[in-house]
Amino acid sequence: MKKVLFAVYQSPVGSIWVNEVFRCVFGMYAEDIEPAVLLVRDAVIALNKETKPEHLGLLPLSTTFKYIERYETKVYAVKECLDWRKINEEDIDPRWHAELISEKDLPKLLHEYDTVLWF
Amino acid sequence: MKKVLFAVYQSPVGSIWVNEVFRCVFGMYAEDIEPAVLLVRDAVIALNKETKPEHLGLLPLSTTFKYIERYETKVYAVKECLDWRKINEEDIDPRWHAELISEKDLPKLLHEYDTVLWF
Amino acid sequence: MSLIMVKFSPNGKMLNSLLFDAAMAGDDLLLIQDGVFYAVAKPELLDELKERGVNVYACKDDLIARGYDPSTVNANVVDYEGIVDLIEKNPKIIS
Amino acid sequence: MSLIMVKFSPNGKMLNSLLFDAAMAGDDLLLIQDGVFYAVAKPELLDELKERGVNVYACKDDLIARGYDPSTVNANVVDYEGIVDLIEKNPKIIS
Amino acid sequence: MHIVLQVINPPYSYEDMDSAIKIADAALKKGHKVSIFLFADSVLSVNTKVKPIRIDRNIPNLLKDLADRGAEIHICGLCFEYRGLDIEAATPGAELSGVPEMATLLATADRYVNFAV
Amino acid sequence: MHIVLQVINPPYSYEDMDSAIKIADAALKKGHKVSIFLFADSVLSVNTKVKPIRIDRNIPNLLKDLADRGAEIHICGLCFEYRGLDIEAATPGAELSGVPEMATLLATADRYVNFAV
Repeated sequence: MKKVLFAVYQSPVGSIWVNEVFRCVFGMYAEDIEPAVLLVRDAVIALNKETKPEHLGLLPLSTTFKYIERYETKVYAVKECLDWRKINEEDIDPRWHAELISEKDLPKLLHEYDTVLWF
Repeated sequence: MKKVLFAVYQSPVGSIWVNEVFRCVFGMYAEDIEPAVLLVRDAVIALNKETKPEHLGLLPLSTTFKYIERYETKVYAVKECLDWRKINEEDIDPRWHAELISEKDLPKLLHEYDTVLWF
Repeated sequence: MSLIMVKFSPNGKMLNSLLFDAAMAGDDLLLIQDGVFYAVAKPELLDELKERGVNVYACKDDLIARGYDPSTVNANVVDYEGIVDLIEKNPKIIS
Repeated sequence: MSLIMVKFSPNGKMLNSLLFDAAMAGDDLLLIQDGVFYAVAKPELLDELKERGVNVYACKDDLIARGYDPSTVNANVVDYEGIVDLIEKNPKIIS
Repeated sequence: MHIVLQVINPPYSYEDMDSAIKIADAALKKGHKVSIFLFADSVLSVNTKVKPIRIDRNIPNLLKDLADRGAEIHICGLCFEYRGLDIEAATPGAELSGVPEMATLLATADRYVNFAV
Repeated sequence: MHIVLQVINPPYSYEDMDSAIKIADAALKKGHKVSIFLFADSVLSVNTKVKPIRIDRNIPNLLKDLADRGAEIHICGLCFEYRGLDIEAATPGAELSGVPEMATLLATADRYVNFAV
């Protein structure tokens, strides 16, 4: 089984990459792949309950929730990046089922995957 | 007469913006406009005689020279950015007719123009 | 004076530092798109700009869409009509 | 071990610092496109990577096109065939 | 006042076209003349053949609405050819322009706002 | 060995498509199987209607050359529709694919190289 990490570092509002990455990830389950998503830098604001790209007429993020629950998709986010953007644990929408990791654990995490794709 | 500065901060090899900016600038002379070009950060490597996007099959930079001479187009480049990229004055192709300025003079330069367009 | 538009995140492209360094007393500096992260996470930079006499504005709808309460940020908040006011006010634009 | 590909300039997008921090002993790190500026202007960063046991490579043709002599840079220089060798050698890729 | 908004980045991938449309809308409501200059990859914004998913915005339609309200939509012609797009499929009201029209807008408009790339 | 190269950025504006073509060429010369996956704005690369200026490269033709030498060219179908492009005008040999094909390539190919955006 191939392990594939879709890693996003760009903002989920103002760039399409968080949406596109989840669209890709949900298609991975048709194959012998264990996918995961990593949110780092500006991408972590996706987790905030109050983040709403649809306020600008952009594609919403909330359409991902039912698939994350259906597939039990692993979503990692970096704690320090949340702190820097003033996002507390209670601000995080539980439907992401996100696991917070420390930035110092990133090198090990990235090396656990066969393929890491950055967006 | 409107003063318009086309300012490029991205690499002339690997992005098309230096080429596009010169294409725009040479079209400005049809109107009552005084255009100029500013090269800063990675864009300054355009000045190096040895820089050749055509080595990768990309559009060359040398096609600009005859128009720079015809129109006497003002080209500024930031000295510190050249130094950081190991480009000495003798490396600079004289056909750019570039005027080297210090980074500390940038705020004043940018404020001299009615419109500054960043690429 | 000039209107300076900052649209990249502090974690985005490196154009921003050139724009912040360029801002002079009397300039209006507009944080838009991912530029609004400065209004949330870089208060000391914005304070320094204000001390220099630069007026700092942030796009309200870009803040809201990114999950931030516009009433809590370290900048004057403007909607799109307010952005047009800034464009009207400033004959010179750096963007 | 992993092949890590760095394609942005030190003045480009902020992905690079994540990639440099991620590199571990035995990894191959390839500087390509504007990433080759590191081989010219950031020798101390590349020395630190090498001390950590990371093998640093730079794309020969990207250096030449940007005006740099490949024989003078602080990295192993590879042509496109050499890049394919690195891809073959590393079962894991971070890019 | 005549306000020009220039976009360079591709639509849908980034926010520039959306920001420009919102500022154009506000400027038209305030009674200004508005021109939009589409440069480089932003020329994709006028392609009416786009098929966004149902819940997404249709950017060529949003531009048509601005054009109907009097906004000029200029397409950089060489940029359009470089992307192999078809002028027959462009948003009604959008016109093939180029550097000469950019120069005229820079010379004659009151304000020229660029979305940096 | 089967090597996949994935591109996201638009051609002509940035270097990714050129780098991918050069690596694909070198991999084919070494006897590898090569697939190129075009995602997001990179799908513009297969539009044969592009009209680059005379001294510039023709990227759809360079892709056709790779396809003629056995490379698979996959186009993300939804990305193609979002840009309103016409499959009839795509480089011969390029095929409409999507996330299912991306998954198959990730599962079965030996290497998957991405050009980060």
